[in-house]
Parts: sequence; C-alpha cells; structure tokens
Amino acid sequence: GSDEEKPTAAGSGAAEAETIRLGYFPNITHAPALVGVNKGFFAETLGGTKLEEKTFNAGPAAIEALFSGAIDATYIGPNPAINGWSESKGQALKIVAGSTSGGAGLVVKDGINTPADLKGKKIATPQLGNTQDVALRAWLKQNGLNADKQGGGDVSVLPQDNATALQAFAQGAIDGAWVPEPNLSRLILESKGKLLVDEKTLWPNGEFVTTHLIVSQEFLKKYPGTVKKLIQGHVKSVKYIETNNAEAQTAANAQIEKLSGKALKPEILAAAFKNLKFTYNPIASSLYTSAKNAESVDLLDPVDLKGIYDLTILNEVLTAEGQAAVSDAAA
Amino acid sequence: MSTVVRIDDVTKKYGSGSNALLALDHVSLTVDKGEFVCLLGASGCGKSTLLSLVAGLDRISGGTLEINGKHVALMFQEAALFPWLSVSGNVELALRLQGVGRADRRKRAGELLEIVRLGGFGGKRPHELSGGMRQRVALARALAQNADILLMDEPFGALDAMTRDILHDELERIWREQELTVLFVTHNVREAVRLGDRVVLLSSRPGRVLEDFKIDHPRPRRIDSTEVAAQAAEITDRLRAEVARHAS
Amino acid sequence: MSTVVRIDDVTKKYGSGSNALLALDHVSLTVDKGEFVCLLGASGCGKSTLLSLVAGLDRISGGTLEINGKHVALMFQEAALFPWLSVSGNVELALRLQGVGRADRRKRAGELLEIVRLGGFGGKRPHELSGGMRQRVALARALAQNADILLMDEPFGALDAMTRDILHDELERIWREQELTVLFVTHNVREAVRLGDRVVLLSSRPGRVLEDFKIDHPRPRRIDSTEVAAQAAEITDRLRAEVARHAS
Amino acid sequence: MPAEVITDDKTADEVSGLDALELAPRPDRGDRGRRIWNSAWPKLLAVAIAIAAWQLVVLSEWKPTYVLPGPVDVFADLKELATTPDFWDGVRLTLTRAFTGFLLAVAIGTVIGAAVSRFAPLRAAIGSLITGLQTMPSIMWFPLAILLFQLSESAIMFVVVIGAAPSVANGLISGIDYVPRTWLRVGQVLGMKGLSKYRHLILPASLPSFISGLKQGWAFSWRSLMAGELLVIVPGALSVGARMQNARDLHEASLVISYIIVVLIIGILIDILFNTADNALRKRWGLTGN
Amino acid sequence: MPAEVITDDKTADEVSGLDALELAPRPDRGDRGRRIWNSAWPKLLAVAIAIAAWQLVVLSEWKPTYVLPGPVDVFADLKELATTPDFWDGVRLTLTRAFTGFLLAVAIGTVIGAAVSRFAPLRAAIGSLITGLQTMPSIMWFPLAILLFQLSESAIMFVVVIGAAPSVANGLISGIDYVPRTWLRVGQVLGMKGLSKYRHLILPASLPSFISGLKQGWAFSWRSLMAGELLVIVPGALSVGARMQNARDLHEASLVISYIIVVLIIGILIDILFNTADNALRKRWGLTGN
Ligand SMILES: Nc1ncnc2c1ncn2[C@@H]1O[C@H](COP(=O)(O)OP(=O)(O)OP(=O)(O)O)[C@@H](O)[C@H]1O
Ligand SMILES: Nc1ncnc2c1ncn2[C@@H]1O[C@H](COP(=O)(O)OP(=O)(O)OP(=O)(O)O)[C@@H](O)[C@H]1O
Ligand SMILES: [Mg+2]
Ligand SMILES: [Mg+2]
Repeated sequence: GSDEEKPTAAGSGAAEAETIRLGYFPNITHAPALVGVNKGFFAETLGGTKLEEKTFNAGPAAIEALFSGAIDATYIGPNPAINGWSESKGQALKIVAGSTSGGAGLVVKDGINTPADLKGKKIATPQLGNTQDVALRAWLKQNGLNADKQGGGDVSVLPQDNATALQAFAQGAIDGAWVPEPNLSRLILESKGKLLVDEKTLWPNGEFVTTHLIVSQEFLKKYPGTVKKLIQGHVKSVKYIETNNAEAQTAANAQIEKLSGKALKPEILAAAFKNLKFTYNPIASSLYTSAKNAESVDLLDPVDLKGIYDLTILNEVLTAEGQAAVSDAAA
Repeated sequence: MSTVVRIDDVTKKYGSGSNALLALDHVSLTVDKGEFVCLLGASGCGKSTLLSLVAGLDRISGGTLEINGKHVALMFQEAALFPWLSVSGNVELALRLQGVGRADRRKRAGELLEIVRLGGFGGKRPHELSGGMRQRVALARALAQNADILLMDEPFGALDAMTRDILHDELERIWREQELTVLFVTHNVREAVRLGDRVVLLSSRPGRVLEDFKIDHPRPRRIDSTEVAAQAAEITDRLRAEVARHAS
Repeated sequence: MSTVVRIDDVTKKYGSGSNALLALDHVSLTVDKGEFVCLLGASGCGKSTLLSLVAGLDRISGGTLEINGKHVALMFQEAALFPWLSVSGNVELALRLQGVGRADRRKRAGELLEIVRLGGFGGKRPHELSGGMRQRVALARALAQNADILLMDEPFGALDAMTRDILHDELERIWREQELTVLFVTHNVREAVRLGDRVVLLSSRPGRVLEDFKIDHPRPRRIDSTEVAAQAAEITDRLRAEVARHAS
Repeated sequence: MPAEVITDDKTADEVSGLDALELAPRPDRGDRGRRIWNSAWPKLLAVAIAIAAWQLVVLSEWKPTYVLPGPVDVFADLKELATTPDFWDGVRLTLTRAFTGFLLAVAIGTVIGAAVSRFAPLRAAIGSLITGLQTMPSIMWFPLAILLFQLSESAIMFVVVIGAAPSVANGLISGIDYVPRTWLRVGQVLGMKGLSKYRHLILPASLPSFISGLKQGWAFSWRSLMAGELLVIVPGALSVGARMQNARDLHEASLVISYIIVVLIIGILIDILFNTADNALRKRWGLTGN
Repeated sequence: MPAEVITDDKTADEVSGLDALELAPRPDRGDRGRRIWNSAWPKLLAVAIAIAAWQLVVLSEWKPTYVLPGPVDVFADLKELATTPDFWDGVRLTLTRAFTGFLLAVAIGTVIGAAVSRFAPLRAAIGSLITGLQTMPSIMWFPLAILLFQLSESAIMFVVVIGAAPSVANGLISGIDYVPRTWLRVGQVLGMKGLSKYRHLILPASLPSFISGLKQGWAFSWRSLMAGELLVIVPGALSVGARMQNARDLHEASLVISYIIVVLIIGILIDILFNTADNALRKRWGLTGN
C-alpha cells in the first residue's frame, strides 16, 4: 500500500533493467509480439537490456506469472487484465499500449439465421467471463435471450477451450461458438460454419480491443526507461505489420512454428490477418464498455478501472515520432 | 484289488542346465485301493516332491504316472491356511468347493474340527493358533475334501505324542470307514509302522525306492507296542545303513 | 551359577474382552547360565508363547521377566527365511547385523551350512529347498547370531531320525563349547531327555509349569539308549496323565 | 508351582497399549473415545501447524495478499461457499460422477486385470499398454471422448474410466503376480478352477495390492474428472471441476485456495474410507500389532 | 529298484515348457529367439488388429477424415515427426525432465512413506493427506509452482514431484503394512533396528508393492509433466507436453493421434523396464511357475 497513484515520471533515460521478461502467446492475435521477436525489433530497441521471452497458452497462467513476479510484461487479452486489476485492487499491472483489435464473432451451423433461431441451442465461448463470453452474453441480452452462468437459459453458453469447441462444432455437438481468430476463420473455412455476428459490427468504428500490452507496476516504477524501449519496439512492430503485411504474416507464422512446432495453414493465416487490426491504440472505450457489460451479465463485481491505463510512455514515443497521441478516455 | 496310484519309472528334475537338481530318479511304486502306504526317507530326499507329482501339482520329467481315483486330497507339509478366512472358514471352503450347502458345511466343519480336537476354535483366525493347531486345521481341511486318495505330508510333525496318538486313531477310523487310499510321509518310523500297510523307504538325493516293507501286525496297533517297536527298529537300522552309505 | 532367565509368575493373555485367551497362567521358571532346558507340553499349551516372551517379542500381561544375557537368539517354529535372499544370504544376514566383515561372513556361513549338512546349497533360494532343509537353514541362522541364550522352537520337527541324531550331536557340541544357555521346545520326549539338563512339563491351556525333571544321565547320551528310553517313558506317563486329566 | 502373587494386569495392559501406540498404526485397546482422540490430535496439530506457517508467510509480506491471501480471507471465502446451496449441488454432481465413474473403472479394470494376468498372450499383447494408457494426460482423451460420445455425460465417464481403469487393473495384476505359490497349490488341490479360483483365492489373496490399486485408481479418476468436467457443462449445477477452472480464470487466489482445500478434504475423506477397509483387512490377516 | 527304462526327458521338458507358457507370464525355457518371438507375436497381432479396426472405421466414413483421420495419414505425420531433429530434441528434453522429476519423486516419496509408516502420530497426521494430495489436478498446483519457483525448470519439477511422490509413498506404505508379522519378528530377533531394519527387511519385503507404487508414480509424474510443461516453454526444443497442447489447439486430428501414439510408445517402453525389474524380483522370490 505504500505506492502512491501518480503518473509515472517518464523521465527518459531513467533506470534500466538488466533483463526484461516478456510474455506472449504463440497465437495470431499476438502478432506484434511474434513479429517483434522474430524480426528482432525488441532486441534492437532494448539495446543492452536482455529480452527473456516467456510464452503462455492462456491468460490465467500469464497473470499468475505476472503476479508472482515471474515476468515483467506480457501481451494479454482485455479480460484477464481486468480481472488481474480487480483482484489486485489496482496494484499489479498497468496497460501501457494496445496491440490488436477485432477478429472475433459468432459462427453458427447452417439453418441458424436470426438471433431467435438460437433458442435452445448450445454456443461455446473460450472461458467463462472472458471477452468473447461477455460479448456473447451482452449480445444475447440485447436480443432478448437470456443465458445463465451455469449453462442454462434460452441459450446454453458453454465455456470450452478452443480445441474442444472446434472439434465439437465439427461434429455437430454444439451449434455455434463465439471465438477469436484464428479459430473464427477455421470454423468458417474448415467446418463450413456461417458467420452470424461479426463483433466488429457491434462497436463504434468497428474497433474493440483484443490484445494489449501490460507491465507490472513494480517494474514500471523501477525501470521506466526499459519500458519505454519495449514500447518503442512494440510500436515499430505494429508499424511494420501495417506497412509490410505479407512479410509480417510470414514472420508471425515462422515464430508460431518455432514456438509450437507447427505453422498455421496459409489460408487460415490470411483470413485471420484480414479480420484483425493491429494498432498501438488500446481502444480504451471498448475496455470500459466490456467491463460494464460483464457487470451487467453478472460476471464481474463492480470494479473501478480508473488508472488501469498508463499511456504516458506510449504517447511520449508517439509524439517523438510525430504521431498523434492516444487517449485512455472512457468514451 | 485295483491299483489306484501307479508310479512307473518317474523322474523329476528341478531347474535346468548346470543348476538342475535331480530330485527323483526312476522311482516306481504302486498303491492299491484302500492301502495305507507310508513313505520314509532322509530330509530332502524327494518325499514332498513325490506327493506333489501324484497330486498333479508338478509335471514329471520322465516316466509315467497313472492315477485312478475320483479326487485327490493333499495335506501340505506347511499348514498353508488362508489368512483371510477364519479357522472354520478354511475348512468350510473345502466343502463349499464340492458344492456342499451352507448349513451342511457349517455342521460338517464343526464335526471335523471336533475330530482334530479344535472344537472351540472355529471362529479364530489362523494367526491366532499355535503351530500344531494350524497343522490340525490343515488336516481337517484335507479330510473335508472327501477325496478317495489322501496324500499327507508329515501331518503330525508338530504335535505332541498324546494328540498324535488320538489323531492316529481317528485317521485309522476314517481310513477304514471311507475306504481311503492313503500315501503318508513321516519321519517317525514308529508312526509309519503304527499306521501303514506298507512302509516304503526312499534313498537320499536323488530319491529312489530303497525298500518296501510289508507291515502285517493286526490292527488296532499301539505305537508303544513291542511289535511296532521291533519292526520300527528293523526299518531304522536299514535307514541308518543307507544314510551311512550315503555319507561315505 | 548365575540365573540367566528368570520367569516369575508370568501371565500372558491374548486379545481382550470376551475374546481373550489366557495362554500362560502364572508360570515361574528359572534357567541358569549354561543350562540346557527342554520344554514339553501339549499342542497349543503356550510353549511358543513363552519363548517369544523371553525373546522380548511380546509383552507379558503380568508378573516379571528378567533376562541376564548379552544377546538372545530365537529359532522360530516355522523356518521364516527371507525369500529375497539366497540360503547363504539368509545366514550371512545374521552375521552382518553383528558387524562381521564380508569375507568372514562368507566363510562362517559356509561352515554353519556344513554343520547343518547343507554344504552345497548356499546359492539356492529358500523356495528351492525341502521343508526339513529350510528348518536347518533357520538353525544355521540362529547359530550365526552368536547369542549366549538360544531359544529353539521345535528345531528338529521336520527332520528324519538320522539327520536329527547328527544335529543333536552338533548342537550339544556347540552348546558345550560356547557355554550357551538353551531353552528348547520339543514334542519328542526322547529328544528332550537326550539333550536336556532339565525337562520342564507344561500343562494344557492355560500353560502352567506342571513338573520339572532333572536329567542326570552322563553325557554323551544316545537317544536309543535304555536310560534315555526309561526316563522318557516316565515323563511320557506323567504327560499322558495330564492330558487325560485335561480331557476328562 | 504357580506363585500366589497377584500381578498388576492393568498396568501391564497399559504398557502394552502404549507400546502398540508407538509401533502400530492403531492401538487395539483403550476405549473408543481415547482411540478417536489418538487419531485426531495429530491431524489437528498438523492442520494448526500448517495454518500457522501459512499465516506467518503471509505476515512476512513475502508476496502481496492478492497473490497469496491469508487464511482468514480464504476461510471467509470457504465459509461463504459452504453456505451456498449451489455449491453443494455442484459437489453432489461431481461426487456422483466420481463414484459412478470410479465404480465403472473398477469393474472394467478388474475384468481386464484378471484377464490379462490369466492369459499369457493377452498379457504379452496388452500388458504394457495398460501402463501406457495410464500415462496419457486426460486432456488427450477429449477428442476421442467427443468423437464417441459427443458432449454428453458419457464423454466425462469415458475420460474418468480410461484414466482410472488401468490403475485398478495394474493393482490387481501385481497382486495376482505376488500370490504365494503355496496358496495357488492349495487352491489347485482343493479343486479351484476358473471363476471359483478367482472368487475364493486370487481375489482375496491379492486384496492388499488391489486395494492400493483402487486407491490410486481413485486418485486418477478424480483428476481425470476434474479435467473431464470442463467438457460438459450441465445447466443447473456447476461441477467442482468447472468451478475450479473458473476460479483460476478469474484470478481469485483465495477462491483457488478454497477449492484446493475442498478437493483435499474430499480426497482425505475418501482416503479414510479406503483406510478403514485396509485396516479391517490387515486385522483379519493378523498383521496389526497385537 | 529303479527300472532301466530310458525316459524321454526331452519331450517331457517340452511339455513342461508349454505348460509354463500357458500359466506363467514368461516361459523359463526355450532359446532366446523363441522367447522373444513368444512375447512379440501377441503384441504385433494386437497392433495389427487395432490398425485394421481403425482403418475399417475410417473406411466406413462414420466421421469425416478431418475429425478422424486414417492410419495412413497419421503414420505419414508420425514419420515426418520422427525425421525432424527438433522433435527428438523435444523428446530428449521431456524425458530428461521426466526422469529427473521421477527420481526426485521416488527419493522424496520413499522418505515420506518410510517416515509415515514408522511413526504412528505422523501417520495419523498426514497419512490421509497423501492420498488427498494425489487427487489434486496438476493444474491447481500451477499457481503455487509459479509462486515458489517462478517460471523455471524447478516449477515443472515441483509439479511433477508433487504429482508422483504421493504414489510412491503410498506404495511403500501399503507394502510396509503388509510385511508378514513373522518376518518382522525374525528381524527383531536378529537385532534389526532403525535404518538397518529398513535396509534389510522392510524395503526388500515391501518391494513388490513398492514397485507397483513406482509404476503408478511414473504414470502420475508423466501426466503431471505433460501439464507442467505448459508452464515453461523454451523456444527451440519444444517439449512433448507443449507439442501435444499445440496439436490440440491447432485442431489437427492426425497430429493429435500422432502424439497419442508417441506418448503411448514411451509409456510402453517404460513399462517394459518396470516389468523387467518385476520379473527378476518374482523369479528371486520363487513366484514364477515351476
Ligand atoms: N521348487 C523347487 N525348485 C528346485 N528344487 C526343489 C524345489 N522343490 C524341492 N526341490 C529340491 O528337491 C529335493 C527334494 O525336495 P522335497 O521337498 O521333495 O524333499 P522332502 O523329501 O520332502 O524333504 P523333507 O523331509 O525335508 O520335507 C530337495 O533337494 C530340494 O532342494
Ligand atoms: N497371536 C495370537 N493371538 C491370539 N491367540 C494366540 C496367538 N498366538 C497364540 N495364541 C494362542 O495361545 C495359545 C498358545 O499358543 P502357542 O503358540 O504358544 O502354543 P504352543 O505350545 O507353541 O503349541 P504348538 O506345540 O502347537 O506349537 C494357543 O491356544 C493359541 O491359540
Ligand atoms: Mg517335504
Ligand atoms: Mg508352538
């Protein structure tokens, strides 16, 4: 409790860490990390600071690692970040940059054409209370369908890991799934699913956060200089993806193959990249809305997200490069 | 009288290669129906081996072995009771395996335990018995099998002289009443003479039939009678000579 | 001579409540240093129980028990060899536990197996031996313990008369040479008279000391000598009377 | 010549009782109350020590409380859980599944174990496969489970059974392999064959090892169940497995610890059941210290 | 009066050999080649039957091939895997972890098992906890592992050890509990005390049960490892656990089956090791037929 809530003095050239331990997933939604590591952008900007990569398969493990001090920063989805913020009462982490937007939606079987057709059907989401789960429930609610946490109600919402959901859908054991990329594309391309809702259409400007970069507050306080360099690398990576889309795809896939022993199929990769937008803007408004939605479907105790963002360094970096600053405002 | 057990030129080898041990070497022996044959021989000469061959527990390594009997019961040298059953449970199991009904089982087991002088011990566990008591339970179990050929491996080895006398009488009575054929291993020469129609002497390793004594004394015999003592002395001398020959 | 074992008014009860069994009832007995005492009694009268109390394996339920000796060895009624060790391994273990070095162990185990007439069997496993041979290994193991008090529970029960004679001589020699104190349980009255300085008669359940015979015949004795036979007959009569009294 | 001195049986009994306490797992004597106390105080002490150590670590502020919450928080959470009827529904659901799955696994494992140890070619063929199957993480069975049973209760059962049956079979096989030869010979002489041999000899003789196989099987089935319960979520009651996963996903450290405690308690209760069986068996076999 | 007839020892030996084949797991006689063949043909036959059945199901078009691929596809994938040096690096990494963790678990489990079975209060205190711990899904240990060991190899080891040690301990405890009383008494008379009692009596006597505990412990440690390897992913040599998870996440049915086969093969190889130890033991104890 001794830490005061004050904006980090982004004093350039402040203390530097010897190493920084960065977490990310071998997953296409973490493309800025994949590309940044693969192309050596982080190594470039970090200079003398050694980059130690840690990879995870799911958000909870990454947050556990951050909590325990096993990593200093990680790419992660909005929901684990919110949970981590709320569980640590705003002490464990800060969101310092955005990374990915879009790339989620509801894929259903043939024969389901309207929300009303979903009555009595089984729809999978990756995790109870995660971003997609909340999005699905909020959308159902808007459409006058209810779903409880235990899988009951008009629509059965079943939290299932991606592997299970994909197989279950392929076999017709479930009727649909609200999933992120690349599974969205796989459901459509491999299992002949139909995109009923593209989540983009539910958000202003079609933008909503899928992945962002968080840093442990302790690390941020101690080594703002290192964090700055990390963010520089990140921005570089995002820009590279924007300008060299094809090469970025190859780099991301190469990194995935290195980490998981198997690359994505080219058509899936291309489709997923098309649906995703990579941006350093954290799209704060969508995070606040998502949290509110979670509260409204009773998946989150009311939480004060004020202060979850610390975009000072990011804006410093952007300004230095002559770019517009981003905002952490709720609206 | 018909032959019930015909052991013809039987050889038994344990193990193989350089480690092989010849336990029985061309043993021939026939036992007629209703006969009581006692086997005598030095420790390790192959008596137990012979019984287990007759009971069909081991394969012979050579020769032929013929059994003409409905059912063979074997009382092992060690009591080998099942620890998970009570004393009477052990006896009843033998009855049960012959399809005797529950009530009959209980009754018959009680009788058998009475015969071996363990009336009140039916409810105990084997580990609560003394060595001699366990041996008697094993006897009761062997009798419960209701076999027509009864093989007994030193059944009274752990018993005091008095209990042994009593059981001699009981065994003789049962043998006579049920017309059993008995093959009886013992180290007690007097016991052999007391009980047997014949006493067969085996040589030391490898076991061979050394001599086959016919015991003609009229029954009932008494173990401390002079006839029994005299015959036993004769057999003992023969045995002693064999051991001496072997030792030289 | 000093008293080595003093059993004073000792009671032993197994179990509790209605299931309790009084195995020994106020038994008193003293054994002096270098004495060879034989215990006789009906099956189940408490002989093994008494030995295990003296060896400290069970707690007495009443009375006092005093042992003045460095080390007590007990040869159990069953051979109880360890199946994971070879025959000589079983004997060597007893030596090893006294800190005998490897080479000495091997040599001494070989000697002991020679004594029990199992010279060539050191490398075998216990399950490859006959009943009598196992008993002899157990004897070798007990001797290997190099104790000054030796408790033996029917050590020769499974042996033929000849082997038994030889081991009697060996045991007597060792007893004399090493000035052992021996408490020896047997069912063979002649054996008791052949070996013992005293023969103690226990009554049937619960065990009580019935009579304590002093055997004065000069050593070396022969088991088939007339003196031994006569004394044995006397003791047998006494025992028979007791059993009869008990049966009535 | 028994002396007339009256011996103090009581004292000797007590000494013998203390001796038993020292050597044997359970004293045979003593009144019921004392026996319960004897087995209870070390447990209570252990729990007390564990909680005290935990509290100390928390007090040392080694980690922030949102990472490692203190006992007080956790017990508050636990109490709250225990007063939710919903939670008990979940426990009931999970336990029902666990028992059904376990019983099925026992039945199947027993049959397989008996068959494998009976027929040499079968043993050569699939003996080693049994251990191979055992080493497969339950999660790898999910695809097969879905393939065969869709997302039904049967899919969960499949995962549980395939996780636990090999243990049961292995326990039985190892028990059968170590049945003393003498008993087998006695059985043969008594005329046991086929089923009756199993019924009257092999099963009782291999019971100790079988029970320890059952215990392991239970552990496997429970662990597989915790994973398997993520497969199928039945509307209404949320199973313990799903709850545990959710607690982790929501990063509620104190809830995670609460569920760890719940699972431990269930595990311990089941173990006590097994131990009761085991102790009864050992007593029958005459293995408990007198 | 032994007769002079020459008996056909050879034939009798053969008969006895056949008999042993029927009753005992391994024939003792026969030349080496035949013995290997005897143990190999049922395995080969079983594999052939399994593959044939699988191919039949695929041919029946019960499920689309992207859900249930045929043997041909899978073996193609498997072959491709087996020719990647990367894959072997991963296997090496995983096996190294497995053995280290298992050995650690054995050491710890043995000490705990021995201590628990030796001291009655300890047994009362933590005896049941051992089974309790065993029922905990490895995934629940992750938070604690990360807390204690960060994201290091030690974290993986922790998960493996805590998964496997209870099994080893339980195997030992149950073995010790069933050491026949007679042997304990012999040991006492021979003057065994403390360590020497364990060294010379308890451990060898409880070896059968201990070995089966080790076998179960291996299964637990392997399963825990497969989960634990998801904790720390070292780029470069990708562990088997991580590969399995990825195969699932990528939803490549034929890759998933390939990894199932890989894990099965490893499990079977290890089981053969255990069986060799077990058979040697049974032979020494005189438990193999004839
Ligand atoms: N299973 C076995 N494996 C190897 N050798 C054995 C086996 N059983 C017995 N033998 C050997 O066969 C020989 C005969 O043993 P057997 O048990 O038949 O003797 P016995 O006449 O019954 O002796 P005892 O009077 O001591 O009981 C012995 O030398 C013994 O070592
Ligand atoms: N562990 C035990 N639990 C309960 N009762 C026992 C136990 N051991 C022995 N007994 C009982 O104590 C009595 C004496 O047994 P013990 O073994 O001392 O007899 P014994 O004189 O050695 O007989 P035997 O000559 O037959 O060996 C018997 O009635 C027996 O049932
Ligand atoms: Mg014999
Ligand atoms: Mg006795």
